[in-house]
Parts: sequence; C-alpha cells; structure tokens
Amino acid sequence: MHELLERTIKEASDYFQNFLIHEYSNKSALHKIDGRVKLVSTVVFVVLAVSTFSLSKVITILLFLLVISAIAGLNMKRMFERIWLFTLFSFIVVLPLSVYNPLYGVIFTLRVAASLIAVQMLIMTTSFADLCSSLRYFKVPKTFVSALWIAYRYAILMFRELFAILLARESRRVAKGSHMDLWRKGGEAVGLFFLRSFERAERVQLAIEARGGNVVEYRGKIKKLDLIYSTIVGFTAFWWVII
Amino acid sequence: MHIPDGYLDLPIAGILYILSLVVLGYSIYRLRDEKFTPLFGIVAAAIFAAQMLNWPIPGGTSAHFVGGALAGILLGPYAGSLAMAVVLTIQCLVFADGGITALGANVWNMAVINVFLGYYAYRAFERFGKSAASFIAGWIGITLAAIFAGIEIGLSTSFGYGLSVTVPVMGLWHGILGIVEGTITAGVVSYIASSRPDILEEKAAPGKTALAVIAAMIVVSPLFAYAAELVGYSEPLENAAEMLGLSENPIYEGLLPDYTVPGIDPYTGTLIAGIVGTVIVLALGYVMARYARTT
Amino acid sequence: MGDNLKTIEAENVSYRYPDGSVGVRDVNLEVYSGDRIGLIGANGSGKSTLILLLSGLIKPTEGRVKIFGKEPDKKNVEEIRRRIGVVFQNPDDFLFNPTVRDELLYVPRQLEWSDEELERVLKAYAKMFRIEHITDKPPFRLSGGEKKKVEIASVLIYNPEVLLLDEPTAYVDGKTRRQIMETLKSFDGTIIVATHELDVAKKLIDKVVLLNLDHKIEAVGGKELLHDIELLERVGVL
Amino acid sequence: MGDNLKTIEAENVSYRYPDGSVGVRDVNLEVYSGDRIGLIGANGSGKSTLILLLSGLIKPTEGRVKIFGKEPDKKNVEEIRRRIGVVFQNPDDFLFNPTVRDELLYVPRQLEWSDEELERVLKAYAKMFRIEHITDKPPFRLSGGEKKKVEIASVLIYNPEVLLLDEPTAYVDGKTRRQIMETLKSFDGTIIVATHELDVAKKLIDKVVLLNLDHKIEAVGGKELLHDIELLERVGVL
Ligand SMILES: Nc1ncnc2c1ncn2[C@@H]1O[C@H](COP(=O)(O)OP(=O)(O)OP(=O)(O)O)[C@@H](O)[C@H]1O
Ligand SMILES: Nc1ncnc2c1ncn2[C@@H]1O[C@H](COP(=O)(O)OP(=O)(O)OP(=O)(O)O)[C@@H](O)[C@H]1O
Ligand SMILES: [Mg+2]
Ligand SMILES: [Mg+2]
Repeated sequence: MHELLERTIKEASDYFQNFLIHEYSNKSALHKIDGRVKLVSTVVFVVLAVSTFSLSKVITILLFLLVISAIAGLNMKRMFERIWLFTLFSFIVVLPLSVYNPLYGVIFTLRVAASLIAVQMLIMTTSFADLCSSLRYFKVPKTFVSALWIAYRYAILMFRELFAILLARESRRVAKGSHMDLWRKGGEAVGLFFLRSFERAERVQLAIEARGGNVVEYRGKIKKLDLIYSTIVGFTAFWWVII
Repeated sequence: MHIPDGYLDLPIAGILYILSLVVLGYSIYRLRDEKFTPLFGIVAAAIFAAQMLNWPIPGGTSAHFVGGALAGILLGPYAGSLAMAVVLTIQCLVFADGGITALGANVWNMAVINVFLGYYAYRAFERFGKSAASFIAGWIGITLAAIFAGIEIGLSTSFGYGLSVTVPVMGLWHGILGIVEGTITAGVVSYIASSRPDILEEKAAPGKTALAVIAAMIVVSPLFAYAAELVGYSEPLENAAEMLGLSENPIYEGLLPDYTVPGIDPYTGTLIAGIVGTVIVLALGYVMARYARTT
Repeated sequence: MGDNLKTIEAENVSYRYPDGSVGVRDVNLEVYSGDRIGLIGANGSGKSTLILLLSGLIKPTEGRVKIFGKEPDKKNVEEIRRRIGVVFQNPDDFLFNPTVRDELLYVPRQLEWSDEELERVLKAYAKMFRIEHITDKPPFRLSGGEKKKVEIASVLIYNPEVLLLDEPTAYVDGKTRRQIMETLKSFDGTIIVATHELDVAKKLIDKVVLLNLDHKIEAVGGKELLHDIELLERVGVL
Repeated sequence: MGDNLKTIEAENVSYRYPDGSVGVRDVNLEVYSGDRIGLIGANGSGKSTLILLLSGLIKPTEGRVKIFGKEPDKKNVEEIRRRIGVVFQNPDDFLFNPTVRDELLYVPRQLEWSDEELERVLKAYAKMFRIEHITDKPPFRLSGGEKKKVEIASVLIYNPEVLLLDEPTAYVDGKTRRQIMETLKSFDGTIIVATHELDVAKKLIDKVVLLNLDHKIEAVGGKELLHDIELLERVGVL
C-alpha cells in the first residue's frame, strides 16, 4: 500500500512536471500564432459555446473547433485524452436530469466539451511565458502576472524535487517497509519536503535577483498569420450567429 | 469545487468577475510595494499541487483540498487571496481545470470567500490554540466557499439543478471533506509553527472599512447573482442576434438561395448551412496551415 | 568468463526521456564481477542516464538490462537495491532525510542492524569523511561538497557489492578526494564510475567505456584509450 | 592603489545562516578592479557564502560589504546587478527560465538590446558552449554539465565587469573546461573564483584567499600559496 502510494505520487509528479512545461516536438500552425490572438480567440470560442442551448449552434462550434485543430496539425489523440475526463465528468453530474430530458444532458455535455477543446487549443500551443506576456499586454496588473509566473515556476520546482526525492528513496529501499512507517514518517516527510522546497525557492530567488529580478514583458508584432487566424475566429462567430 | 465553463449563466459569471476584480484589485493595491517572497511561491505551488486530486460529485461540481484558509493564515488575506487567484488562473490556463468564463466565480469562492473567512476564523479562534484555530478555519472556509458555489450554479439556468439540490449537495460534501481540509490545515500550521515560527508572524490585516466592505460584498453576492440572472435571463448573444432580426430571417438565405427552394425543410437547411460553414472553415484553415509552413 | 559472473548486462538498450530527448542509444555492455569501468564522454553524452539504467532505477525504452542475471522486477528489486549502491551526480537529488545521521543510517536501519552496530558505522563513516560536526543538520542545508560527501558516505556505509558512481569527486576538496580514491581502490567489488576527471579515472579503472555525442558507445577498451588524444578529441572529451 | 579602484570591500564580515550555522567569520577583504582572486578552502569553509556576500545578494549578519564604494541598497541594486555577474555553485539553484534560450537572454532582454543583437549573442554563446541543439529545452531537463554550461553562458553573455564564479569547471567536460579557461583568461574585468581544482586556479588567478575550517581567512597572498603544501594541508585543502 505505501509502496503503491509512493509510486503513484512519483508518477504523478513526473506527469505534472512534464505537463507544466509545454514541449513541442511537432509544432502545429497554431503554435506560430501570437499568444494574444489565441487568448482572445479562446475567450470568444468559449463564450460562443456556453451561451446557447441550441443544438445546431453547439454542434457548429464543436465541429468548427475540431476542424480547425485538426487542420492546424494538433495531435487530436492527445486532445481527446485531455478532454474526455472532464467531459465525462460533466455528463455524470447532469445524468440524473438527463433521465427526464436527454437532450439537455447531451447539449450540456457538448457545451462543456466544446469549451474544453477551445481551452486546449490554447494550452497545447502556447507557452506559459507567452501567456503571461499576453496578459501583460491586456493590462493585467504586473503584480498579478509576476505572481502567476512565480507560482508556476515554483510548482515546477516542487514537482521536480518531489520526483527526485522519490527516485532517491527507491534507490535505497532495500527492504519492504511497514505500513506503520507511512503514518509515523509520512507527516514528517511532507513537512520536510515543504521546508526543503521553501529553502530551495529562497536560493532560486537569489538567482533571480542576481539577474535583475522578475520581468515579464511583451515584445513582438501581429503577423499576417495572426490575421488569417482571426478571420477564422470571426467567421466562426458569424456562422454561430446565423445558423 | 472548480466550476467549469458551461455550468454558469454568463450574467452570473460576469457579475462575479466584477466582484472578484474589485477585491483582488484592492489586494494588489495593498501589495503594490511588496516583493514576492519565496514563501508566496511555495505556498501557491503547494496548494496547486494539492488541488490536483479531485473527484466529481453529481448535482454539484467536484471536491478536493482547497487550501484557501491555509493561504490566508500563512500569507495574510491579501497575499493569500492573490496566491489563490494565481493558482486558479494557472489551473484554468494550463490544465483547463475550471472554466475561463467561470474564473471570476471560482476566484470569488476560493480566493476571496475561503481566504478571508479562513483568515478571520483563524484570528478569532487563535487564542484557543493554533491547531484548533486552523482546523476551524480550514473547515468553515471550504464549506462556505462550497455553499456559495452551490448558490451560483443553482441560480444558473444552464445548470439543470435548482438551489434546493446544489446548495445541500455542495455544502454537505464539502462539510464532510472540510474535516480533512481542516486536519491538513492544522497539521501544516503546527508543523510550521514548530520548525519556522517566523513564517507565522502577524500578517497585516485590512482596515476596518475595507473589511466591512468585503464582508458586505460576500453577503450580498448571491443577491447580485440573482439580479444578474433576472436581467439577462436569456443569453445575451442570442438576444443580440434576435435584436438584429437574424433568427427570423437567417442571413444564409441570401448566401444559399437553394435553401428557399420549396421542399427542403428547415432541418435540411441547417444541415446544409453546417456543411457549407465547415467547408469554409476547412478552406480557411488550409490557407492558414499552408501559410504557417512557409514562415 | 562464465555467464554466472556477469553482474550487469545491457542488450540493445536505448532510453528516451519523456520529452523525446535521447539519453542513450543502442548500448550493449557486459559488466563482470570485479570490473572497474570508467564511463567517459562529453557533457550530455549519456553517462548519467546509463548509470540509472544499469542500476535498474529507470527502465530502458528499448532493449533490456539484466542485473545479476535477471531483469529487475517487483520480486527481486529489494535484493538488487541491497547489492547495488548508486551515487547520483547531483547530491540534491539524492538526499532526502531529515538529518545527515538519518541519511547515513537509512539503509542500515532497514537492514535492522543492531543499535551498537549502527552507532559504530555512523561514527566510522562520519570520521572518514570528516562530517562529524554536521550529523544533526538537515542535508539540504550543507555546502555543495559536504552534500557530496554525505551522499558517498551513505552509499559506502552499507557496503554494496556493486558501486555505480556518478562524478564522485566533483565539488569535493583535495583531501576528501584522496580519501575517496583510497576507499575506492581498496573496495573489492565492481565499480562503474562516470567522471570528467581523467586523472581520477586513470588511477581507478581498468576498463573504459567511451560514449560519443550521438549517445552511443564509441569504443570499449583498456586504460590506454584515455591516452588516445585523437579519439578523445573526436568525442568531445578533450 | 587609490581608493576609487576598490571594487568590493568587506569589513569584519560574518554570516550566520538562519539555523545558526556559521558561514564565514570576520572576513576582511579588498578587491581591486582587475584582480583575479581565487577563493580556496576545504568543503564547508565558506567559499560559497563569501561569494554571495561579496555579490551583495545576502547581507552580512555582522560587518558590512561595500560594492563599488557603496553599501547595496534599493537605489543602486540594479546597477550592481548589471555590473556583477554571479555563477552559483549549483546550477539547479540558478536556472529558472522555461527554456535555455530564455535563460541566456534573460538579462539582455532587460537591457533592451535590439532583436538582431539578441539573436547575434544568443548564437555566439550557444556556439561557444556547444549548446545550440538544446536552446529550446527547459534547463532542468539537461545533463549536469549542460546545466553548468548554460549557467556560465547566461552570465558571460551580458558581459559584466566583475565575475564571481563558484566552481565554474565542476561537471563540465575537458573541451568545455578549456573553452571556459580561455574565455576567462581573455576577460578583462575582475574575477573572483571559488574552486577545488588547484590547476584551474593556478592558471587563472594572481591572488589567493585561503579560508580555513573555522570559516576565517587563513592567509591572503600570491599564487605561491598554492605551492605551500604544508599550509594547504593544514586547512584541509590537500
Ligand atoms: N530529465 C531529462 N529530460 C530530458 N532530457 C534529459 C534529461 N536528463 C538528461 N537529458 C538529456 O539526455 C542526454 C544525456 O544526458 P546525461 O545526463 O545522461 O548526460 P551525461 O553524459 O551524464 O552528461 P554530464 O557529463 O553533463 O553529466 C542529454 O542530451 C540531456 O540533454
Ligand atoms: N543553507 C544553509 N543553512 C545552514 N548552513 C549552511 C547553509 N549553507 C551552507 N551552510 C554551512 O555554512 C558553512 C559554509 O558553507 P559554504 O557553502 O559557504 O561552504 P563552501 O566553502 O562553499 O564549501 P564547498 O566547497 O563544499 O562548496 C558550512 O559549514 C555549511 O554547512
Ligand atoms: Mg551526468
Ligand atoms: Mg561551495
């Protein structure tokens, strides 16, 4: 049991540390689009998706989003992996109602699915640094964006530390421990982990200061590609209205 | 407890955005000259990690450790609410956990109500001991935050359940989960009290007026949400479309004269419109993908 | 040599990190009991990855690693951990106990050594590495070299048969380095050591595994490889 | 030498870590512009602590440090950061950007160099340290030596006047070490370097500050100190 727990935490920390850093082995067309444009588009898409209960509108937006993602070259399998859970979850949440009104259940779930796809199109193609500088561009206060940045950075740091600790424990586990150990030592281990991450963060903070403190600013111009994408978004909104 | 996109009606989501922005804006204003400490980053990161464990509850949203009270106790209400807001934003923008349109509501529940309430509960009961105080703070913070979340989705027509279901479901589940939350909060606070007591020193509290205003806002927020729901009962975009007369007189009749050919029913018309639209998006997308390859 | 003496065996082993980066590629290697192998290669050539693979701590994405004749699995993992000691390159990734004392005694306690025995080895190793004065400090509050010393001591202390050492002499001062070298020379098990310090390698090893920048094995041979300037320059070591 | 040429000055500086451990004790030191100082001492003698103190990143618990004639405060901190580059001992404490590219350009971007200039220096330094193939990777996904290389490159890239280097050659391969040595030799500012590799020190420095195990300065002198075996043995370096 305790080994299973440890293994689960290890896998989870590995997963999150990998997830948090967006890595692009295959870049899609969406990767090249300006973060600001993508951020606005996402909001537009989500608002379109959640402000109607008309089946045709919901299906239109869902279909368009899928088409755009697929043709832009996003990995659709990964997209599906990332949205199915929350979609299913929403389906379950309204399941009792769907018994009386199946159409409601379907539309509700599809609305959620469409919003999730819209958000994933942003997440899968935009680095966090890009997101932060886009938020700055839209006049989100500097304090907030720096705070975002710091929290994100330290989250990665903590998952990394956690993973390292668990691998190290494994390298020296020469006997099966007892379950009692987990309870006796578990609390202490969590506290220690917190302290250790905290002191590591203090040192990283020194490194940040050594190089001039926190900065998140935007540079870069809107390109022609961004205009093409904006046209697609505009067209989607237009078709949503008229259908 | 994260409300996803699609659960809230937009007017309610909008009003909660405004309320959250006011409180958060004030917090940021109060923090403007302060540097972020590593503690801020680590508390935010730890809460972020702890929140990743969650499970769905039918009739509500989901249940998980929230940590608002802990953030309030460790960082003070201002930095605490900022830390929570930041965590929620990252979850929304990196994990798609909690919706973009619902972010305002999520911040309101978990970064404002939970943090401020948790913080004051802790202060109020501190004289009975740090552990007891932080347990109560953790429990009451998450439970009330959940009840507010229940009110918000219950008022929304998009979410098929009414208040009579959502509030008890959210409140009850989190009241139970709150025991775990309280225990963890108490555990962390007492560990820190013993190993790094400097971290727990008195945090700057808001002035009396600010506090009264924030408290009043929390209390009346359900009324605001209710009012917003009444005003914008049907969906704004659909309203706009209706106002332009689009629904009765669809533009695609002009674009697609075939549609008016007698004998084709409205469903087929919609279907054709869907296909045509998809083809156009496909074409535009193709142009984009081609162009992207050349740059 | 008989098959029974093979300590570790890698067959067509490749490892890709989750992000797709190649760690090592197509490694075939046989380690016999008593070998003293130096893993030599430029930065990023795959030495640390190979150490983790050979210890069974990470699984190859292709090929297989056999340790003491078996692929590591749930049943034999504790035995493998008991018989193989791994020193990580970065001590921060290695130390996780609340104090240096707990760190040193982490494995001995699991082996249920008697209290006197625990005290005895603790004292001996703390003295050897001159860390007596810091046994009550948490390891993450030590200087870089102190961490490395604690790391090495906590592996040597339980006397594993096979030592996998990743840069054992980085960050440590001259005196400690001499101490480590002596201890390793008088160690009578199998040693695999990854290092950039060729003079350390020359003194310690009798077999060289040279990795190139393509993450493959470029050459395997005796110590004389370390004098082949042209070869070393080609793989970016010199 | 005139007072105006004093780059860094430490007066009776002591530092205690929050847990009460002594980092350094009673240090008096004057660093003049153009000096090349080696900080030599056993593990735990206080070299890294001293580097952080001299860079103004941590405040002495006793005594004071003046940098460019002034105690660091809010007003002059940016100037100090611009003019002093610090390489930490542990690159994991140092690297915090999402990609190697961002890491290298972190300071240049703040200095608002033009886009072409940024591209140019990025290319030049990536080439120099042979890290072109990893500029899009997150720094924590690199091998130990790659991290160190990125760390050094991201300090050298903005060309500070004073370099404070903590173990710049640990973990890096022979070729990179040669590259670093050449770069540092042709660097025309002030250098303070903490290292355990005496041959690196001998090639690079002209002044030695020797720390002892009591965290105090044992001796200050020229390169000849590095040949005083008896002295070095006394302070635990050899
Ligand atoms: N966690 C990781 N994620 C992704 N790639 C990694 C990771 N660790 C190492 N790598 C990559 O794998 C390759 C081999 O790395 P490894 O650490 O084995 O090299 P090494 O030979 O030990 O180098 P060094 O001498 O610098 O320690 C390198 O190209 C490196 O960038
Ligand atoms: N974060 C910390 N908390 C408490 N004590 C510390 C901390 N870091 C270092 N020390 C202690 O301060 C003293 C000086 O450490 P420092 O890191 O400066 O040594 P160093 O000369 O750089 O050693 P090394 O050669 O091993 O890098 C040591 O005794 C060490 O144990
Ligand atoms: Mg390595
Ligand atoms: Mg040091």
